[in-house]
Amino acid sequence: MTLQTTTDTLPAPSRFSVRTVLQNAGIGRALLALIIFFSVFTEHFLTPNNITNILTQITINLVLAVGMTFVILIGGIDLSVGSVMAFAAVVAGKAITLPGFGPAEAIALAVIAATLTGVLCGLINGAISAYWALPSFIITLGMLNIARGAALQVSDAQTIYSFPYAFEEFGSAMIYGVPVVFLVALVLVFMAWFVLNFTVFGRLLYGIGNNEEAVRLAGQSVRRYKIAAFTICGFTAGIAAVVYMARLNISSPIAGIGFELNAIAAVIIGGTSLSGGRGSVIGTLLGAFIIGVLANGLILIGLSDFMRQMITGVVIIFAVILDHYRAKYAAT
Amino acid sequence: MTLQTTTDTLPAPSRFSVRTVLQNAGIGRALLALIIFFSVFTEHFLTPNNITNILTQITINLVLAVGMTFVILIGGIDLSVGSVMAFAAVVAGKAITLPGFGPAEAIALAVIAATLTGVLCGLINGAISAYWALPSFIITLGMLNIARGAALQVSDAQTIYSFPYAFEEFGSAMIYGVPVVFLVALVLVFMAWFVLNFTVFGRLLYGIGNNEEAVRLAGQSVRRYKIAAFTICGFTAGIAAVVYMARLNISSPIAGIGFELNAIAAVIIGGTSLSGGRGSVIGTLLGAFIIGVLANGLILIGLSDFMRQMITGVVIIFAVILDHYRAKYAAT
Amino acid sequence: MVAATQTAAQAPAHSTQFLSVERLKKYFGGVKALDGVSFFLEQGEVHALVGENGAGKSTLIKILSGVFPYDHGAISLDGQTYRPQSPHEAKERGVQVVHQEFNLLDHLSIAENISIEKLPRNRFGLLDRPELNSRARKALDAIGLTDIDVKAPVSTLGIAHRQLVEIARALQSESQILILDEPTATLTERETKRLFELVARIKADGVTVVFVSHHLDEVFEICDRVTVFRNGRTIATDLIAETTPDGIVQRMVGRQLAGEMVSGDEQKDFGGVALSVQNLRTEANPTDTGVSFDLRYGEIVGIAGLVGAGRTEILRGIFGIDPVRSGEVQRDGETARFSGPGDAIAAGIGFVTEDRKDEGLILDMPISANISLANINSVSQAGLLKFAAERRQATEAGEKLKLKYGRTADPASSLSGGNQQKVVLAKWLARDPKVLLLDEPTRGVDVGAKAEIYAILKDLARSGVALLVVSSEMPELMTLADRILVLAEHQIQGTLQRADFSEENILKLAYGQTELAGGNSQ
Amino acid sequence: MADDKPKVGLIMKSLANEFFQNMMAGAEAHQEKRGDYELLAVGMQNETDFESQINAVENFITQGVDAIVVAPADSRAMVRPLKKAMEAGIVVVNFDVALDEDAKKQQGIELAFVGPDNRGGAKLAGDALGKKLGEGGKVVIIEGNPGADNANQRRMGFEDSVAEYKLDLLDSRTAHWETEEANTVFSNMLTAHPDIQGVMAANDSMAIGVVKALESAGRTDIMVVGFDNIPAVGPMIEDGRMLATVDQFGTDMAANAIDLALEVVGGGGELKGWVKTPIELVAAQ
Ligand SMILES: Nc1ncnc2c1ncn2[C@@H]1O[C@H](COP(=O)(O)OP(=O)(O)OP(=O)(O)O)[C@@H](O)[C@H]1O
Ligand SMILES: Nc1ncnc2c1ncn2[C@@H]1O[C@H](COP(=O)(O)OP(=O)(O)OP(=O)(O)O)[C@@H](O)[C@H]1O
Ligand SMILES: [Mg+2]
Ligand SMILES: [Mg+2]
Repeated sequence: MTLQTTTDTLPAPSRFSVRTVLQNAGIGRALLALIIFFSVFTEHFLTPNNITNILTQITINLVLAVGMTFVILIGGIDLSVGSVMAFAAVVAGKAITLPGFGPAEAIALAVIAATLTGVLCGLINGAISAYWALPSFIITLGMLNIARGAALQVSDAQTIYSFPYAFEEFGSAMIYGVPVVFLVALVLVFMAWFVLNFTVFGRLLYGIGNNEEAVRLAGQSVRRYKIAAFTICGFTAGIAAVVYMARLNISSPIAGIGFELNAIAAVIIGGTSLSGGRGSVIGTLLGAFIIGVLANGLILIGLSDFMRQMITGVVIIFAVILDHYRAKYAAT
Repeated sequence: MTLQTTTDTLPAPSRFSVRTVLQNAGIGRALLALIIFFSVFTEHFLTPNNITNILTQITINLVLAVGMTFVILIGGIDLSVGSVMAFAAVVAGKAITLPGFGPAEAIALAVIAATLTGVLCGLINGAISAYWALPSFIITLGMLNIARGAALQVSDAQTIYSFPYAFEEFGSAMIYGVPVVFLVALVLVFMAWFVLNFTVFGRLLYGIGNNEEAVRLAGQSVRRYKIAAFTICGFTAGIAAVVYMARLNISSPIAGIGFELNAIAAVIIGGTSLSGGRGSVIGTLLGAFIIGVLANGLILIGLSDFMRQMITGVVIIFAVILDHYRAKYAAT
Repeated sequence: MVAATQTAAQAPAHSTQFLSVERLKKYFGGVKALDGVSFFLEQGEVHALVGENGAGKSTLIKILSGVFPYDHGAISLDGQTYRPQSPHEAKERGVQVVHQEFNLLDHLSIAENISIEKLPRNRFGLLDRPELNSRARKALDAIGLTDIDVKAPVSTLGIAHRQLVEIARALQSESQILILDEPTATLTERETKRLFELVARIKADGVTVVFVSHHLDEVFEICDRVTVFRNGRTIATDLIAETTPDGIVQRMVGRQLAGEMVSGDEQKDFGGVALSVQNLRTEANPTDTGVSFDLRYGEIVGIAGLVGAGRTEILRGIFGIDPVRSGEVQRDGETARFSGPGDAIAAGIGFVTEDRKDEGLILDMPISANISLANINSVSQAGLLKFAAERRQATEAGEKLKLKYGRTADPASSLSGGNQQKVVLAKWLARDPKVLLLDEPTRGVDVGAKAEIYAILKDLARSGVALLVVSSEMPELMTLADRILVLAEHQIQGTLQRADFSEENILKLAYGQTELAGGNSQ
Repeated sequence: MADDKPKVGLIMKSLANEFFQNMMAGAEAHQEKRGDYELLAVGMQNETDFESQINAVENFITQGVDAIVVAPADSRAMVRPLKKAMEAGIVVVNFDVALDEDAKKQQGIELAFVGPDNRGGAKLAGDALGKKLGEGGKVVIIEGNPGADNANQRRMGFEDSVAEYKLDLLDSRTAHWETEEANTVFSNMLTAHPDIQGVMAANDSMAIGVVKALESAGRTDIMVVGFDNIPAVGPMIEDGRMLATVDQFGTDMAANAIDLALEVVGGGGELKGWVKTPIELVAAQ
């Protein structure tokens, strides 16, 4: 409610106008349709337990997708997030299992190690693609390989385990049935929403995605902002690593394979344009929900694996088609 | 030589001018550097046998990358090629092992089945993304899931084998040490190059990637061309399936996972812009060679797997950085 | 002028009303872009559409050319209903158009751009390159671009050349109606003349031409009839022969326009040298001497020259966009090395670019965000945007420049061309620069608003700002400038003081002559 | 005179997999110890990357190795390239997953298989669960990559147990060998079938994900078996969160196969058939 009022006095138009709300509602409607469908077809779907499960299950993708939103908004892409997450988890796993630290210190160390690793990888992605004006697709594809190789090398391809008990606690803690890790993701969404809509930084990111040259000619350092966007994306990969570790209590060097596609899908299903400049992190939130609900619901209704994969593809396509019609009517 | 002369009289400016040759030479230089490096560091690299190996090994990626070039040139992307290849291979595998056909008919049937499956999937990709003006990233991501699920379903997750002997023959046949399947890929490259540069269709594809709205305002049917580009990409996925089957003598429903990234990488390393409108299939050829030579050479010099993965990432990044400097100097 | 009266006299006597538009309406959400437009075209006439910025001219044209559909009303063409669903359909019916904003394929060659609607095929069905190039060659020669390589990509062209390529393209196909939306906005006299010759020629072939311009003298030179737009409606259609420019202006604005601005001849005292350019050569400048001049505080210096003379490149060089090959720029007497626009802006310089679509505006972002782009720090605190302040800034700028818009939150793309131009100006005015570089500052701006802009620029100069104005409109330079540098072939051919200002003198220098009618080149 | 030593090409699966990584380490240690041969090892990018195994065979032929020891990613795809290697006079030994009998017959080759059988191993784990649950016990299977040979075999092994102990198989799904996916997939299976009593996971990484899902759901009544015996499951078996896993002694597997290959290279007789290696159920003491 308070948000609503703030918005009325502080409109950040292309992101929070009636139109954008409708736009989000559009994909929101696809989500609603899915939820109704699953509720009707399986009694287990709308149970508190299952809702908790869904929230837990979308957390990692949501965290990654928040960072990915920044990168896609400036017209870039980051294929390395899954690998970077694994690398960060492995580094943090090494840190947390170092002998001679109390649980609190060990956890702090791990969190710092994970985020630093993520930030560093993101910084490298951003610096190289911005400095030489190279396609981020290729640079981050390179990083995908580098980070994965590094994760395997550092861990010697072994799963790292036996973390402090407090860390597990955090991973499985709930507040009124809502997983704490999901709340962490929500906080990230909120922060991203705030930054994108209410700060100069966010404004310029949208500007760069729309017309980089115009922003450059207005005297802004486009490079710096691009680097920042990739760094944020690396940061969220680091946070995702922490969530992964807390949830599963291990660090696996082969974690996160293919996560980049899921994160990108959440962003784009959420209405952010791959060519940059348009979209919102609220859309990303809904996109992540669509993917998560779909994965959950299709198992609950007992579809076989292969059918499930096919139906997932079909529903993703239908969701964006539906969204298209919504956007069309909203526009006229 | 003949080409040179033709070029003088029929310059296709942005593609076959001195500048473009230089541009290709740029990435060609990175390739040359790799080749020299490996030749120096391992005696096995420049042996006829190994060259044959490399040619065989890059064939499938090259075939896929040729189709991908069309899609990327119009500013699209096709994430489904790997899955579609698997699906086409499985369908063709079912066809080729049907009882009651002589080898010749069985092979013909398989080739038709594979290309038709590919074309159909590509057509669907193109039709949906063009008709509703939806991001091809999401549509083809949907298709990735659909085709993979379908491949597993049709084959019941079993590898299909025991193809006619003549088919294997074709897969391993050589002409002066050059694998026939590679020649097939080369023919595709040549055809693509020809179509892109010497036909109205090709020029309009460049135009659409460059500025879709302008082409539409010029009274052209943009949709039809977009659908055509995706269909071509599906077609090459079908051809890749045939090559795969001939080479490996099996159809596996889990073939081709991640092939889309390799194909896209070949296209982009080859200098085609992800945002469309600029690039050449000759560049794609070089891009595919870079990826193939790298994979081959790093194994030959005996790098460990993890190191190899890291180095692959590093070299990919370096190749495009090198290319950047070349482009810069070529421009002045 | 003689020619003009003749054409007017030849206005078709037998009315062959073959396109008629009745009570046409088009809404964009709440914005009534067209709110009752009625007029008709006669075969073989040149018909002018005039009106203030945002009056609805381009909207009508986009409807006629099938870019988007209309909401109410009726159009008939050749006695049949006309409701084009796509540009393709419009072209099939013989309607050809040059839009106000460019629609070129940057990475394709000029030749390919010119023939993009119907690329020639040889007998094998393949692209016929020799034919493609020779067609383009002919088309460019016809509009006087003889020195341009048709195989070069469009991205190498300056803005005026792009406009000419657009025109050449539209002239390629047979059409019965040719619509030109502000084709002359970026052209210099020479190109405009040649365009008019072409228009006369195709008119003689029976083609109907619709012509949009904010230059009434042009309208009077080539048109037979004129339809005036105001606020999305057509006010009247007149025979040119029966009206006067003043009459049209009055109809356009719905009131008497305040008398022409007094071109202040008062003696001015300029401050110190704000900007000094010495032997400046950018990458695009092939000469080895470069360009040198001084610009003082309070002074307005104009730069004239033909298309491609190298005017834009000077501004880009000063502003740090293009690398400087040799020579230097001094700011307040100190050598300035700008590594990018950011440095130039920090040194108090502003730059209004000629290419608003690609360089000036972020089309999808709100008007207010575009206006605050260069001075975002003044509408933010600690990195947080102050939306109220930003909106206020936009509203104020809008009032000052007579901007016609819905809400400040609407995207810049919803504005008409002239209004977009005003937003680009507003962006830099909001920044309070000490030195302002302007490249075609009034491109596409209507008569009334132009006068306002001139007043604003003069006020700026009076308050001590140094202005450097590049323009293809000689009257504009003569109204604004204290001094005009005339460029030819990337070099300053001569400098004109106020006393020597005349179109003739400018043209002579621009064509490379040094003998002047009045004074002398220095 | 290092060049005189015989060269052995070892073709592994994805070394990103702990099991094969350990196997690889075992092979390297073995080479160090014996010191009388040169080891060239190649893995693959991922499990489905059959091409790189085939490429590896081709590369090894090029490099002129004396023996190839291979853990095939696909029991059918590898037959023909290996035949090529044999024709080039290279000794080939197959381990981990046996090449497809029909395919071998078709190509007219015969070669030895060294190792335990994935199916048998899985059955060992399944039997442990079956014994505990008894007839009618409600179980689910978490499969490996569909289409991958060892995944198929392990699934079949589990299904053998299901049949033998007349268990009630409620659901069977893939989690692609991955912990996080197993966690998600199993959580959802548990929602759909709250009455699950036992879980058979095709590898330990997935078993860990299952155990975590049970913890989050607060269920202590469900028994889990895995496969591979990776160190991370040690504590879980110890404290009863997991019932059992299967150890194939992967560390030695490649080494054993190399020994056999070297024997043949050194003039020993031809190898045929199935050389079984040990396999063991690991459960709490
Ligand atoms: N896509 C759009 N969305 C919303 N409003 C629009 C859109 N296009 C045009 N308008 C509005 O329609 C009105 C008419 O614009 P139009 O471009 O037709 O003016 P114009 O007469 O061509 O002006 P100019 O002389 O400046 O080119 C303007 O108020 C403009 O803001
Ligand atoms: N962005 C650009 N890239 C490459 N060449 C350019 C570019 N802009 C202009 N040129 C070329 O540089 C030369 C000088 O152009 P410039 O734009 O400075 O001339 P101008 O006098 O401003 O003319 P215009 O009316 O075209 O703006 C011309 O030959 C033009 O084709
Ligand atoms: Mg207009
Ligand atoms: Mg200019």
